Amino acid sequence: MKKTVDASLAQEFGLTAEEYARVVTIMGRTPSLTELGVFSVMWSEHCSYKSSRKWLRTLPTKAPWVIHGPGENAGVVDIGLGYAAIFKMESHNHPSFIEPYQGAATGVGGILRDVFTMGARPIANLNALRFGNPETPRTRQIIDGVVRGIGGYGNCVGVPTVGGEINFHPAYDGNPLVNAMTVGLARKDRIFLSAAAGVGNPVVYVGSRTGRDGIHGATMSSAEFDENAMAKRPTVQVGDPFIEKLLIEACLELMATDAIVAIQDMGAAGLTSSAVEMAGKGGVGIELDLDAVPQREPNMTAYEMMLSESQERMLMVLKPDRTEVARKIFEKWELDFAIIGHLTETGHIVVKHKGLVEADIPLDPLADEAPIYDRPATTPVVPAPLGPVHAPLSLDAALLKMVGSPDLASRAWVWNQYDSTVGGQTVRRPGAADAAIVKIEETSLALAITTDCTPRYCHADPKTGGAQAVAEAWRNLTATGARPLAVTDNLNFGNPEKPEIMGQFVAAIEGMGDACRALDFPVVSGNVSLYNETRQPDGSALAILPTPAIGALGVLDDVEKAVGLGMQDGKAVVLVGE
Amino acid sequence: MKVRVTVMLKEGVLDPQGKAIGHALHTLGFPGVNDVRVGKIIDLDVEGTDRAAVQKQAEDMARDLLANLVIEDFTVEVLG
Amino acid sequence: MKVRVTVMLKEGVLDPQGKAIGHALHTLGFPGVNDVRVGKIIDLDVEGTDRAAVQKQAEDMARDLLANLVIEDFTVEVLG
Amino acid sequence: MKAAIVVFPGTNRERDMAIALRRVTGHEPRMVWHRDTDLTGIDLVVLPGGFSYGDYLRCGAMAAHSPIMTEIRSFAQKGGHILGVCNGFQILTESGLLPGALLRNANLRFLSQDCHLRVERTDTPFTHKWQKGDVFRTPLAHGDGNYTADQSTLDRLEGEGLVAFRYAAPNGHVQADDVASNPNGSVNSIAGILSENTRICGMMPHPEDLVDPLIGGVDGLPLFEGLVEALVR
Ligand SMILES: Nc1ncnc2c1ncn2[C@@H]1O[C@H](COP(=O)(O)OP(=O)(O)O)[C@@H](O)[C@H]1O
Repeated sequence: MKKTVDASLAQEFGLTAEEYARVVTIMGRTPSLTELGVFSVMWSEHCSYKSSRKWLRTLPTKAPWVIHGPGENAGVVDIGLGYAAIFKMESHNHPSFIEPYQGAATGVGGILRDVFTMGARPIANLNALRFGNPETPRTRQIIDGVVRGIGGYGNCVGVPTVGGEINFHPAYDGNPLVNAMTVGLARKDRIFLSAAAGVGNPVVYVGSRTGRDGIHGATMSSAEFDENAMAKRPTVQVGDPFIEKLLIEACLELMATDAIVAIQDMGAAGLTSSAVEMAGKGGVGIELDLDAVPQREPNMTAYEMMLSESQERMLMVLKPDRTEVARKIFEKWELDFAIIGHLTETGHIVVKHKGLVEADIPLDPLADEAPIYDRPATTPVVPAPLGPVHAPLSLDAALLKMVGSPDLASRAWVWNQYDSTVGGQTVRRPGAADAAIVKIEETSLALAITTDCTPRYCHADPKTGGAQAVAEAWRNLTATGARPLAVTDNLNFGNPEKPEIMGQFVAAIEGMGDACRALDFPVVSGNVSLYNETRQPDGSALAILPTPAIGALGVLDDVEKAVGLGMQDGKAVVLVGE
Repeated sequence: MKVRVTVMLKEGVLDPQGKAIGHALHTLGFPGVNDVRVGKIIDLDVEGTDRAAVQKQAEDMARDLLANLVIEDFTVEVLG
Repeated sequence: MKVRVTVMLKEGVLDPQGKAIGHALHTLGFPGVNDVRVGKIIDLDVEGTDRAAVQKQAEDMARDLLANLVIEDFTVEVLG
Repeated sequence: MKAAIVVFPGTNRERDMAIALRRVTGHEPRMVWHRDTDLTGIDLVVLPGGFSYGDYLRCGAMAAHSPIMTEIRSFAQKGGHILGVCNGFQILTESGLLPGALLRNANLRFLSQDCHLRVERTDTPFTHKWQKGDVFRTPLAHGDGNYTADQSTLDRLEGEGLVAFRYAAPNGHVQADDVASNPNGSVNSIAGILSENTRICGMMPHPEDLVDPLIGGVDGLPLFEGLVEALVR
């Protein structure tokens, strides 16, 4: 069962020959299987942003009210009265196609962790969804599962789901988009970051046990692994919102003490990315003893533990004399708690298991020499205008047709499955205003929150479409009476190795950047999801429409002034603008 | 004929429900309970007299609807 | 020992889930399905070697927690 | 009135409940963790909404066996007042403190929407601020709120007037087979019931989420104002 590590295995793990050669140079030897796993994960598109980084840097990220921009687990903005809003959006597209319920549910779980890991109590969830043609049974199944999954998770953790959007287009038939957004609230002087510090400090694992969930999609196809075990080993992670709820409460309770030095959730590529990022950002080394990792299944290997994507887990660095305080809190909430390592001065990540060193990688080159690509991009071809549109036969019929079309029909059947009132602070529920409005308890402040993007605009003209998505979000916030503050984004595109897709990506970012600069509306967090394509019967690949989803947030200083949608008797109707 | 379709989570798939039940049983004073797994039963009344045909039909139903083969396995038992 | 506890809604208690599944099976092209009832399986791994004692213990668990006797019936089967 | 809010692992509407109680009492209710066993000096025990133990197995089943429930049973035996909302109602039925059971919603989906409740009985601490037949609006948010009970229990509930609230149309019309007014399919449109001594009340909808004009209205307030008046010391 031992695999020989070489360029061809590296390729199965998703590394190019050139990237693998760089790994060998960094290591000065052939890497071990576990080391190769760590490299392939850290250098994956998902973790390294190797195709997009160059362009993301062009977005405006600063404003006087921005406390933390991109680079942390989520963006942080000052909303006044000593409070900060912490928010981010993240995709779970592929998992939601494979298993709609669990894929969407774990997407919500993941974005919640990104937010509460920074010290915020999550106060609102939103979701931006794109589905294929709703007439097909498969799409109906996906919609049903995704909506149930989002509700199933968010309702259970007790965070109100207050808004979102849904579009339909056949380009999403085999590749739906599930983008989930969470907004949290913290005192602005109580924000927790992920940079580890303090050589000798303990590294602590809390939450659910580690199983063989979702290990490294690429290696799954590697036939030389025990085939039987592979067949039984699903790539799908199952979420446990009950544990997540306990994790939120336990972490917030611990965060009220002074025990935590650094904290990070175990997202995609769990232990690997959290350990590498925490140590890397802090400029320290880290040593992990995998024997101490709480395990759900017997006989897990170092490789499996480092790459497992089991949900509802966090990694923390604690002050050494505070571990017992922390342990008590996690025991109270009946969660696993284990000291699994410590910080070192070596600048390496060292992974030990059963007395053997399974990995020993220098952290600086792992980060600094990560690939970054300037992929060729062609200027998007703007399609010809639609041509003359026939005047409708009758206004009545046209109106009925529009009201009944999937893109305009009421979304009540969706939001009625989401608990939008838990927390007792929801001032405007879904459907009641252009943006959702959530009050900050015991203050006059409220947040307005929206998600927006019109993919067919982006398809017709990515640059204008990107700008339009930002502008629409800004309008939706202002329409409630809020002062727009900042943006999070979720850039969903096809295969970036195709110049025309890369062209869409570059143009959309340009448009977004222009609009954000013009509106003084910085981007403080975001996520990129590439390779959203479906293989067609003729062997070609169909890309989704370019979908730069925008999540945005604004503040109302006086919640009593919030404005909703409902027309009131006797009031004048005024049209503003062109 | 009466048919029982039993649907269980695949081995290795996290069973949050089983975990919580195991935990509750311990606090209720049943310490000797280890692994708990939860599954579903779907009892069907299927028209027909040919055992094999009914079995086959129920398997089709399980594959099409009753089980989610991404995370679940099923067994079909014709009870007669 | 492995024990399987099966929990079904009492006869007479409406089973909307069973009804919905029956309906879905009809639209999926299985017209010959009549009554559908849905239940739960709880598989336990109970310490002990005495079949009767394990059976008794599992029955206690079912009565205490696993089934709600207001709406559900249960059966216990020691699989060994 | 001194109120205690019981918090189980997975409870998630304890803060909403605290807001409502604070509003009518002017002070913080006591939060009681499910492992605690001390209810001394408490006039009202509240079991709030949420997903105790993830709602796994059956909603409220595992919470009904928590250490605190022994204490709550004896509190009830001594004539104490208990309010159970949503998951709290499910826990009360699972623990046998109230009769019946809550099944999956008839449409098998989680429901989050406003509903209207008709007040059926007004000589209780929970309902005396209303007139019989009053209708008020309140949000509901649950997957398992479909009340059921066997015929003899139903006969007893109806015969002894132990139904506190029924789902109704805004005009007060009650029709059990109408999904618009009885969204979860509850038998006899039952939304809330009382114990025989009328000191325990369980209900599915969330009056605690409608106690502030800014957050949609104050339709839920009479329940809490009534409790404070009745349990004043
Ligand atoms: N997936 C969803 N989840 C929750 N709420 C949603 C979702 N999709 C749409 N909504 C809500 O439905 C309402 C109408 O949506 P939409 O038509 O996109 O509004 P707008 O065009 O004003 O942005 C909004 O309040 C929105 O928040």
